[in-house]
Amino acid sequence: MRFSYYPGCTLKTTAALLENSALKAARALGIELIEQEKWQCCGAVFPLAALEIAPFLSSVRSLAAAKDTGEKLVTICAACYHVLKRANHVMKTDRDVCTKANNYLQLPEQYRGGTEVIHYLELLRDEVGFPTLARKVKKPLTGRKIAAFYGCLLLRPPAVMQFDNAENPSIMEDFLHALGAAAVDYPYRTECCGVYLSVQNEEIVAEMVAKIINSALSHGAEAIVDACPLCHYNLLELQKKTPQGKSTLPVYYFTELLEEALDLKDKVEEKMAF
Amino acid sequence: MSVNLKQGPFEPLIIAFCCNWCSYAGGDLAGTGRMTYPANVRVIRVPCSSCVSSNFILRAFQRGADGVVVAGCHPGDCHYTSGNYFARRRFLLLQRFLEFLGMEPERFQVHWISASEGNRFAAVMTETTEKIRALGPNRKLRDTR
Amino acid sequence: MKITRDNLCSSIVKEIAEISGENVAGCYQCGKCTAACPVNTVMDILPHQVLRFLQLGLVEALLNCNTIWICASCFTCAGRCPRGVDLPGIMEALRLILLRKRGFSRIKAGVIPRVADKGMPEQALVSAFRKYTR
Amino acid sequence: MKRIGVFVCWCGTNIANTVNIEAVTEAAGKMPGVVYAGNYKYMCSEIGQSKIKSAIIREKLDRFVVASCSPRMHESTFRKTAAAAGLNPYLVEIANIREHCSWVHKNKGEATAKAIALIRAAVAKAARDKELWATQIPVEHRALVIGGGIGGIQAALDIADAGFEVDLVERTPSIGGHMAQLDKTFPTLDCSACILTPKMGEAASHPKITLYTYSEVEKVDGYVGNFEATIRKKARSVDLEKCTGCGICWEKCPSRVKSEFDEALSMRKAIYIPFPQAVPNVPVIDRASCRWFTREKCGICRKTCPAGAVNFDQEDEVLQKKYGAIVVATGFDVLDLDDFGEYSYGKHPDVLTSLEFERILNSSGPTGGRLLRPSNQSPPKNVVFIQCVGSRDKSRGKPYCSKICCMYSAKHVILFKEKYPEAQAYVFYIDIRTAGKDFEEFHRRAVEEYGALYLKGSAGKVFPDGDKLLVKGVDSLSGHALEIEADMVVLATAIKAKSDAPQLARLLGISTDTHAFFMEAHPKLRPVEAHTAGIFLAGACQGPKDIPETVSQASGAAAKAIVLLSKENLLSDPCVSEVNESLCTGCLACIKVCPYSAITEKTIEEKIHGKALQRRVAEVNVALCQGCGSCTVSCRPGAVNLKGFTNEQIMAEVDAICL
Repeated sequence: MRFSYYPGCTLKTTAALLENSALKAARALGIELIEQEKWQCCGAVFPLAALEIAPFLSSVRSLAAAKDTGEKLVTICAACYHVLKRANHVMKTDRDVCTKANNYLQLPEQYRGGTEVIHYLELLRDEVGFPTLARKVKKPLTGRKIAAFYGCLLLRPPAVMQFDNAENPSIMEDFLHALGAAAVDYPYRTECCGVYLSVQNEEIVAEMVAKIINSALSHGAEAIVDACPLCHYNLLELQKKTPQGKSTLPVYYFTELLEEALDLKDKVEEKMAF
Repeated sequence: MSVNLKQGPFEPLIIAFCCNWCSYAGGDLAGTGRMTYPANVRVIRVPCSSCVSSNFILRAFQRGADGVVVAGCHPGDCHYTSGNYFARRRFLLLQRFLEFLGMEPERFQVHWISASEGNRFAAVMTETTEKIRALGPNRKLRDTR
Repeated sequence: MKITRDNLCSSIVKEIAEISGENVAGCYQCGKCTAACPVNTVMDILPHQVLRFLQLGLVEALLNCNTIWICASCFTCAGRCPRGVDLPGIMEALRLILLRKRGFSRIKAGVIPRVADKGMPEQALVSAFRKYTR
Repeated sequence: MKRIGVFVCWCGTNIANTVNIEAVTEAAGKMPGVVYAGNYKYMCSEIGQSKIKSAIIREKLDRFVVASCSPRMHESTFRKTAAAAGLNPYLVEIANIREHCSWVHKNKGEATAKAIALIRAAVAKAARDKELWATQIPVEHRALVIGGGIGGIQAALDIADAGFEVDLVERTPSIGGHMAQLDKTFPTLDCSACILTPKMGEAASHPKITLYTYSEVEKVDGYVGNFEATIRKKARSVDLEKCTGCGICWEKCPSRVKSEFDEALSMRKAIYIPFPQAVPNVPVIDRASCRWFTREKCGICRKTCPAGAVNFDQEDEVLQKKYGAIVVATGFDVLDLDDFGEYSYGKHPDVLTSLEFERILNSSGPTGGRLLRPSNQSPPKNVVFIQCVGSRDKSRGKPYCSKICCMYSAKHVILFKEKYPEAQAYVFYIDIRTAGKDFEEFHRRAVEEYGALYLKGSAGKVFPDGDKLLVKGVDSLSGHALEIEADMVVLATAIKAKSDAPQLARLLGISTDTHAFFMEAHPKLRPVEAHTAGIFLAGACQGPKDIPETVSQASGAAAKAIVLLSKENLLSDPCVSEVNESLCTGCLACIKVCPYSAITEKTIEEKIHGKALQRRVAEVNVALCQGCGSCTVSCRPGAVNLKGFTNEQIMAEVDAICL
């Protein structure tokens, strides 16, 4: 299986852990992720103003490049997934913006939203298949109670993202089950983590994070797993700023667990788990 | 004879003759609206207040009722056009007769309660019970055999 | 307060409609957006009130509130709005009205090196720049 | 010895929660004459009824008592059960231990004791029940429809189409009612006249329908299947047959009076038709404002009438007719706003009721359909609509919702904005109620497409400010007190029952609710019938309604009337009075109290000591007797008894309760 791969800035720097574990697992599962040659930053947030095209031209370039190779475009970062998928949606549905973008980019061939953008989780579910994944698990996470945290970017707005049932998603829980873990259901799993508010308003984010962590804890979670570098940072770092003043719940990228279950971790890393 | 046969505070027995079209329906509405009133009241359904004979009322007192209520449609609203007018005249006479016998006038009451006045039905029954409870057991007209 | 057609259809009201592409009349004030908002407790004007103020043409108050800067475009409101009103888009439009003014920035000086040191992901910094400056 | 069965119903938890069912059943089993007592969760259910039926057969019951809900609810159900098991249906009694016991008492001990007493009374009554048989009464195959608005027209057409004769009585000179006054109808914006006038024409030309316009029902006697109504045809002063409706008379008439049809916004003549599409298209002379009748001068109309149809000597005509069924469709009035001074209604010409606004919008209205301010004939730029004026107002107005105002205000907004796209509409509302097909969508169009600013709240004061009206109101959603400069203010005024509805109710022997709307027999299950058999209700006379609802209720009432009219005979209630001739002294006091003239005297022959003697006794006409029982009380020797409620039975009930 071969896919175009869009890494994004964060995965190349602060979230290297996410990328490394994801790529390692992909190799083990026989998936070839070909990193795009000239990718540019997606812009991290999708521009909401109508008629503004400049902010997502870079996304369109990546989408067009993937179309040229005829492959689906895989993302691992939730923000990149969000922005690329929404940009693609606009290109598909808004003829006006599409024409403007094409005129501006002067691509060899017109791009009209033909690429399919998928997230790494969708790759596991739809291309590999969770039953297959379960068979390939070498060290099942049996007995581990893990809370999945979806955040906003994968799910919303539902009409455009069409990632899963936005109010009652199951892909991450199904993923956890495939790894042999027990998924903890809790009401705050699709809440917002506070995103970039932590840049200037840590106290607000700390409060939001506290609600999420407490909700997961009270439903019996022993760890929380996420798919977004910013969720990860907020849950991990701002947990320390919550009234408890310390980390009470370990936070993992979903790919870290994948790596562990597929027994790809080296010995040193393994000691750190749990 | 009073409602509770056991020794204890006096609980009056009240018989209410209610016309089928207005007051009995008003009583039904009190039920539908869960408007509570004392259980001392027992309703006898009659087609019209005009078919309540004075004999029935005297019989009730004779057999131990502490109070009697006759309830019918409001004057002018009788299902049978004019029945409650006859009733009104007849009961005025009966009331005077009972007073003449020395009975407290509160013990025999006539009220007009429409089918839409569930709350009024409950209020009348509550008020009557309280009044008669305050008066104590009826001793006039009683069959002592 | 006097309400006139001129307030209701002022150029700034029209500009907000243009930027966001939304008709605020669509909102019938059920308040679901506010009820769903994860940061409603720290906003000075609640999300549904933002729409109401716009319906009444009261833009000034909105340009001076903290709500538009606290809204993090999480789309919880938009996903649940029974009228399909894109409130995050309207919040963005209100921000842009201010950001497009010369020299306007919500980023406080010195904040960047401080947070960057803490290992905050690039995603956060880029997002903040995109939302707070122009 | 009687063999009585007692069946105690739990009514789920409705009775069982407050009344100790087992204790009651046990006590009932010991009552005199009772040979079987049982209970079940839902006695009225199929299973409950079959339990009764099998008990009747198994225990050889000859009568039974059901202790359950009100007899007004399920007496007829259990009578059918009895009949199905071969018992006479009148050998059934109901003890009401739900509405009159479990629902109104909280103490389980007291409620249980009372339930037992009520059952004891019912058992005592049942022991004295006799078999009763219904008799047949013939049906007059003609219907009377009172009120010629859309409800009355629809009911008349439906009944006539079923092949029965219908007399449609309308008080004003033309049929059409309020609907004829309306401009457009929500939510489709059909022109009201365009959909109404064909129906008016159809009613006028239908071979089975007789129109009595400018007429009133004065008296109604009789009973279901056999009503007799007195109708007064007021003198029109114009011959219906001769008049061609040419209009010369009202053109020439010199007297001008405010037009009722135009809500006093225009003038009509003393000889007039209320509106151009009037049916019949024949004028009437309003004698109170006619110069001939007030001053015996003028007479221009008679002189100019080319057909010689004007007849000053015409007199009221009173006719009596028999009917099998009556449909009441007398419609509504608009609340008088005298108590609502804060709106400046009546003080400023630009403050209008919605019905007045309707006339101003209408192309046949006082302005020819040009929407202009009445004060200065200029186009309005800002119009404020205020809803719930007198509706949902328990202090000065009516506590109920008038139901149609939310929708017609949305319609007014749309029609106003269609005429003046650059203008602004404001609507003060308390709640928006748009429960109807396509209603919410219509309302949202007024908001979203036509840009009406809906303000949640009310207006506190409306007063003139220069040549404008200043409306002081509130938007409770934003918490802002508001001031709006308006060119026109339209008040969605409450709908109320016709002011003379109580008189008509009395005349017909039907009841009205607290607000003088006619009462239906059951709010859910019998919404088109009045309490009195044979009388049916249609439209806003029964409660606020829009056109589609009125029309469907009218068709419902018509269907009910048709069911009645299509019977050759009706089965009468056998619970009527009977005279014991051997006791009757022939004093005939009973005749005086009978409201139905159901008692007459007759002579019987008796043999006493071998001698034939003739004597006078009372006799009850079972077709006319309605079973009120007045006569039983008036009878000095106690010779008259009401079947189903005999003196002995009621006495037995009294005794049983006092035991």
